Amino acid sequence: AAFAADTKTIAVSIPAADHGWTGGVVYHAQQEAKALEARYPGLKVIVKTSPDGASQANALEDLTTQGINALVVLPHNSDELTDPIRQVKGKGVFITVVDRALRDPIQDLYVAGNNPGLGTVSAAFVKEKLGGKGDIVVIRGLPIVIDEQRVSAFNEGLKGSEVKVIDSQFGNWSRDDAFKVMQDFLTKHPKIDAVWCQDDDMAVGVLEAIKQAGRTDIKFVLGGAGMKDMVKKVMDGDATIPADVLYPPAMVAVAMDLTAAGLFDKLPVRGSYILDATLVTKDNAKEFYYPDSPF
Amino acid sequence: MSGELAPTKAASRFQDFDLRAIAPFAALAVLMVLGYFVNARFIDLDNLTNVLARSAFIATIAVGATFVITAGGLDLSVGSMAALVSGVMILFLNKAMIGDGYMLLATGMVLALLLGGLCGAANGLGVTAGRLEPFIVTLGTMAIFRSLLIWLADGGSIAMKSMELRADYRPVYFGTILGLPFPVWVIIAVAVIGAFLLYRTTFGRHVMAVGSNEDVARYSGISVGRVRMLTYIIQGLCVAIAVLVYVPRLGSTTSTTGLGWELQAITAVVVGGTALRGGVGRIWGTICGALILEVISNIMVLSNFVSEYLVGAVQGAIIIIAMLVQRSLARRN
Amino acid sequence: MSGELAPTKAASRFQDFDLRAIAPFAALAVLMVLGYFVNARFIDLDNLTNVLARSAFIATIAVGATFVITAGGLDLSVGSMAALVSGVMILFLNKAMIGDGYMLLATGMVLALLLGGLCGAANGLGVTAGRLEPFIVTLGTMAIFRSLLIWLADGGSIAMKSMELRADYRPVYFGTILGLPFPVWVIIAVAVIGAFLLYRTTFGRHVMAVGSNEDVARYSGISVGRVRMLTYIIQGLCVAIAVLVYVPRLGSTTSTTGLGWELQAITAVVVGGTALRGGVGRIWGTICGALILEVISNIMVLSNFVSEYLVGAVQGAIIIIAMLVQRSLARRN
Amino acid sequence: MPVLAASGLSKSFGAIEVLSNIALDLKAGEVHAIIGENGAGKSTLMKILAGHLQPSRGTLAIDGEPVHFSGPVDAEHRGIVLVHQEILLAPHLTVAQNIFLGREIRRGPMVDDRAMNQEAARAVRELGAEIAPTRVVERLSIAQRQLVQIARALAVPHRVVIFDEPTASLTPVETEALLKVITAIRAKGTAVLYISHRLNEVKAIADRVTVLRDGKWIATRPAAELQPIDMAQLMVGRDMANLYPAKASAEASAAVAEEPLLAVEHFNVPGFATDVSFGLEAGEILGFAGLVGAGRTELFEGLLGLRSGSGSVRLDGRPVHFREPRQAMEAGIVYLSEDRKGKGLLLAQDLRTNLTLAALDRFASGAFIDKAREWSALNQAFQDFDIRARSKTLLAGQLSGGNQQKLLLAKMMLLEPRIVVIDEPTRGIDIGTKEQIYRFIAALAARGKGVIVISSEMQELIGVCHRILVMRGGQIAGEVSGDAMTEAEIVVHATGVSREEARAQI
Ligand SMILES: Nc1ncnc2c1ncn2[C@@H]1O[C@H](COP(=O)(O)OP(=O)(O)OP(=O)(O)O)[C@@H](O)[C@H]1O
Ligand SMILES: Nc1ncnc2c1ncn2[C@@H]1O[C@H](COP(=O)(O)OP(=O)(O)OP(=O)(O)O)[C@@H](O)[C@H]1O
Ligand SMILES: [Mg+2]
Ligand SMILES: [Mg+2]
Repeated sequence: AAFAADTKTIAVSIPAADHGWTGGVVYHAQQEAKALEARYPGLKVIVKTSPDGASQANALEDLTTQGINALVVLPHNSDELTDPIRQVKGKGVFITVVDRALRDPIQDLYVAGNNPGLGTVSAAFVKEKLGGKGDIVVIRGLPIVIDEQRVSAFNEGLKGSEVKVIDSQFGNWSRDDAFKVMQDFLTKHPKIDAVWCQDDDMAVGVLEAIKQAGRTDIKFVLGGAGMKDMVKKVMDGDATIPADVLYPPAMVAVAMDLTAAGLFDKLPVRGSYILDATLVTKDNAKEFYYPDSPF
Repeated sequence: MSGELAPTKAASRFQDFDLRAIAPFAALAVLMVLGYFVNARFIDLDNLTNVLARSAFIATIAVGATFVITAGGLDLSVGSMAALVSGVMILFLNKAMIGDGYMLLATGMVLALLLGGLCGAANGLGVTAGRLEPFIVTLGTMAIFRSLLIWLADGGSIAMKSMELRADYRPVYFGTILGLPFPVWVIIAVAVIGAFLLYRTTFGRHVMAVGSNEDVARYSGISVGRVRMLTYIIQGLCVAIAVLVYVPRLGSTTSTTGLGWELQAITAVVVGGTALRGGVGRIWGTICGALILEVISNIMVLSNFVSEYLVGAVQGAIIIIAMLVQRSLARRN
Repeated sequence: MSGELAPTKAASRFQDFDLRAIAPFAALAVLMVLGYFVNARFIDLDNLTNVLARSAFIATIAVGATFVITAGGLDLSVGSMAALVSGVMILFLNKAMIGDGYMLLATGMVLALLLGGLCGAANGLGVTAGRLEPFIVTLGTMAIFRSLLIWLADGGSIAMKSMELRADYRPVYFGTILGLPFPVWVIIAVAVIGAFLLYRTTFGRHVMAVGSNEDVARYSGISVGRVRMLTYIIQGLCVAIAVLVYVPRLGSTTSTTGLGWELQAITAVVVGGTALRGGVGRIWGTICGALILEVISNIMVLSNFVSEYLVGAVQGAIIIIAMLVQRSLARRN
Repeated sequence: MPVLAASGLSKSFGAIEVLSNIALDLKAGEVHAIIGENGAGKSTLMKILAGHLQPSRGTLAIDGEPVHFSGPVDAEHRGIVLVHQEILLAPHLTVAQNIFLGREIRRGPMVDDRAMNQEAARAVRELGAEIAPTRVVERLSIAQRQLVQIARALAVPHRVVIFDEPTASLTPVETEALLKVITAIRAKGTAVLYISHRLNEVKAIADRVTVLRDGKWIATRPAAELQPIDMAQLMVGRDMANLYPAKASAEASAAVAEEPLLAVEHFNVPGFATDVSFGLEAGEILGFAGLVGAGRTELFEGLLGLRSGSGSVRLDGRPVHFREPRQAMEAGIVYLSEDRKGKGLLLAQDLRTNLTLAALDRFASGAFIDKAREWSALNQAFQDFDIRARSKTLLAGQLSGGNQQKLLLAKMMLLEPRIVVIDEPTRGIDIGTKEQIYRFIAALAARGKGVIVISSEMQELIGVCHRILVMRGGQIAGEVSGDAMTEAEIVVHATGVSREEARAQI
């Protein structure tokens, strides 16, 4: 209050912790909020989660009514939230978009993982590892845009090789559903060379199903996102998990950090900041292993 | 069959009705006071109009649900139906070749209403001609509608392409008339028409009779199937109306649109004082129920005490407490 | 309310009961034949045991739901409850300082059962002491239980840390006894105990009476509140039993664990021939209903005809058709 | 020393006092009848005696000891059981399960269904009925449910048994059996409180009679001193002359019509009625007699589209087929159900809603319901049918049993039908009102309407009908008219025992 002019509020609007990755996002956002408030006296960080696009639009309205200086938003869905975010922008708020690009680039700062990149990197790895030939099954997430981007890029990446996707189903980014789908895939297909499930949560279920069936034809399972247990397996040289593709939930912290730096330190932060969809292998796994993170 | 024979206090029915009908509004008032203490900005005009406008979807759908539930039915498919109807509507707006923007919008709206009615009729058919439990029929169509949307959207989302059209359509959510947001007028219109239908027409009387005791209704010459069918069609139309207001807000539909709306709508109905076993319907209570839900989630965002992880718990607890308050009010009488 | 009053031949109750009770099994048989034609591997022993074992969670929970529904109640919180109970159990297994692995597991299991019973009792309290609609109470606790789990898990997942413990526990899902997977034995045990309780004990009789006509039950000296309460506690115990089998499968719990199980459990109950309005309960039908659901989703993955986007639609349609087949069978009689 | 005594009992529902200052004593081994008009407060009094309701004022005493019942279960433990006027059974449970509900016979932790089924069968047989103990109550007729309810009450150890109109839905055969049972339990020293509107029955069985009027005690007299006509007088407070109106001849009013108003040929209702043919003239009152389960109810439900049935039906010579009751109503035929609680009235809705439900179109301009017209119709109905309720804003379920019946009659008459089928029209109706209803039926016929009366009270059929068809096992077993309309003749047809056979059996 002594330096009223220096009191600033950053609102962080993110999806509710409805599966492993978003859970990680909420965790990192809350941690970073505490860290930033400690670092910048006079900064208030409000973290709000929403279970779906429509409620996120509501939350944006509500946050704006409270009076905010900057908004860090990880939209449920770009199409749905472009207009609501535009509304907020209209009130003169600094906008940082995380992960999912809006339809119009109205944001000031864009911090993202790379969904198509995740598909492309995964495809390249699968091709290489299988020697350009083999039958694979794909377990998809939920039918939303992120999933679609990853899967299209993946299919695109396989083009021209003899790696064939013999089946794909939705596993809803859930361990249990992935377990079931994998059990049934194993029944259905006598020979599967590899599994791509784009998400480490689902990989947990897939591995368990393979273990139970005792099948040896499956050479490897490729997940994604960089869950610590999976990174550990890569690090330990587990043959079924030879690699992982990063899609770190901590990107939200990066975005918050940059936003706060822009607000307080007057650093030039406008622009795009795209995190690589890094391929984690045995060689570099150590760098990406955070044993204390919940994800 | 239960309850009727139990010794009841001989309060005249009128008094009784009154306090019960008022209870949800009392709960809403208490919540508003709570909201003010949580964050003084709660009573900002901007905030209140936001909350009101937003509650339009659930309120509209819940008015339809009031009919279905009063007639002793249930509809779990409304959320998926909303997604499907809005998806088809947007696809139509994107593809159709009608020159004038307003003409196109009008046609799209009519199409949405038709489709909503049709979806409702499908549910009604399963319940009446198929003689299945409403729970099963609408659980089935819930899956079917959503699947169809996902298929239409190719797993992604469906967005309005034309920016001009969006601009033309925007006022339907964001515009105001006489200072009140347009969606609020929609709530009022839907509720007034709903209340008229339910309380003042023969059809409404028949709805209550069917929900009260199907046999008595049949023996009184009411064609139970027709009444049931119509309640589901009304539900479909209400969903379509909600869609008309929903589409201009976000301009797109995804596979998660409307997820969980069915539970919210039913909750609004129950919180509003309509019993799930049928026979009694309270349109204005339902509207109040929808507002209560929206106010609770608004307060959750405005408050800064609750860990994000625990928001759901607090919300759940508030709903239970609000109902306890209501019940004790109604019983006091 | 419908159906029962339709003109039926004056068949003796026994015959009548028989065909109704058999209808779900007939539907299951038809589905199995369908499954074989869709993919001959469907009838592989491995596949069938997989399906059986997988259905254990929903089947067990649905047995509990049969009690609640027969007594005229409803429980929407079972999925969240399963998540919470498994989360707490795993946390306990990770933290507790009991030397012997098996001792530790046993203590953890007892804890899970206690917690399940407690959660059920909380629901029961809201319904009996609070006199609220079961829908509202359990919708509230559904949010509360899940929120608590997410909070405990810090938004992420809770996994069993000790690999030895996991190995000790694994057989509870993956092991077999006499060639049948362990979870199948659990289903059988739960169903046998459930059927015994519901059909052979005074408690079961009272459960049906309370669901059939609460006033009559009260006048007959049955303490309605106690019976209701016990059904919710049984539901909680069944959830806990499902958790005991669930945890060894993946050794972890996440915020999505148990999502949607409530609808699946209720569907299993209804598909099994128990009416949602209470008074009649069919334990074996419920088990059959749970199998039907699992078989349908198995067939969906095994088939090659259906686009993955449309799986939901086909699933929904099959459930509706299965119910239509059942109804026409039961009516034929 | 009376087993059960009440003094100064009053009961108010809100501001409405329905019982005031009632005193009553009940001796072991006596049958004490309570009579009174519909709404006089009989059921309310019984509910207080059996612990279902708490009195607003006054005290109860058992064997001279003051008692306070915390509930019906408490009263039952002290040996006081009540057979309700309404059916109070769990519809989804079987007969045996209902009879033993709350006091199941057990073997170890298990219920002993075999024993209970045997016991239940025996208990029901004692009441002169044959009902399989494993039948679900939902599937029983009203009469059968009533018997099950009686069996249930008698299965408890009891010192006082209260019967609230037990015979209203029973036929003479079952009534006979029940009266025997009552005589038997009286002989064992049980005190019996007996409510009935059938004054002959009261005369036959009661030792003492107490009369209530408008919630007040009027008199208690030895039954021997009273003839039914005196009882009626005490109840109503005025002279009762003729119960049945004079019969106009049907032919006179039917006049020139060539075609019968209604002609039914070879009609079948699967499972209930086979090959039924009959005709109804305009202005005729046609009775249908038969034992419980004879299929009369189902026959007419089939004819009116309430259940599936097939055969030829002609109305004014034109063939009709009703698939829905609505169609029958539009054609001018209405059916008044015997099950007024289950099929007649919405118990949880108010009187106005109930009254206008079937004829709602008449109260609507366009789709808009005119509440003022509804209210005036309710006022009219209160007058025409002498409905007694202290308030017009009650729920239908709060009316006394007899007044519910009157409301149901009023409701269906609003349709101004050409043909009325009345199933058990006077079930539970007091003698004063009965007279009104009979006059009403006669007036309908006099106006050229066709009336069909289904009744288990043979006296009533004989008193009002021009002609009576007797059904047995779903078929028409015979027709009686004119001087042949005697109870004996009807029983012969209804039971299927010919006079010769009957003689041979003896
Ligand atoms: N719960 C209630 N609330 C208000 N009034 C009631 C209630 N129950 C009964 N009454 C009224 O009390 C009066 C007496 O009813 P009761 O049922 O005792 O009459 P009854 O003598 O048994 O008549 P019947 O011969 O028709 O059965 C009636 O006027 C009735 O409307
Ligand atoms: N829903 C039903 N399902 C099967 N049987 C039924 C059903 N309803 C009634 N019944 C049986 O049909 C038979 C005829 O019914 P009911 O006793 O109503 O005939 P009724 O001629 O109308 O007799 P009354 O009018 O004397 O009571 C009875 O044995 C009864 O148990
Ligand atoms: Mg009475
Ligand atoms: Mg009958």
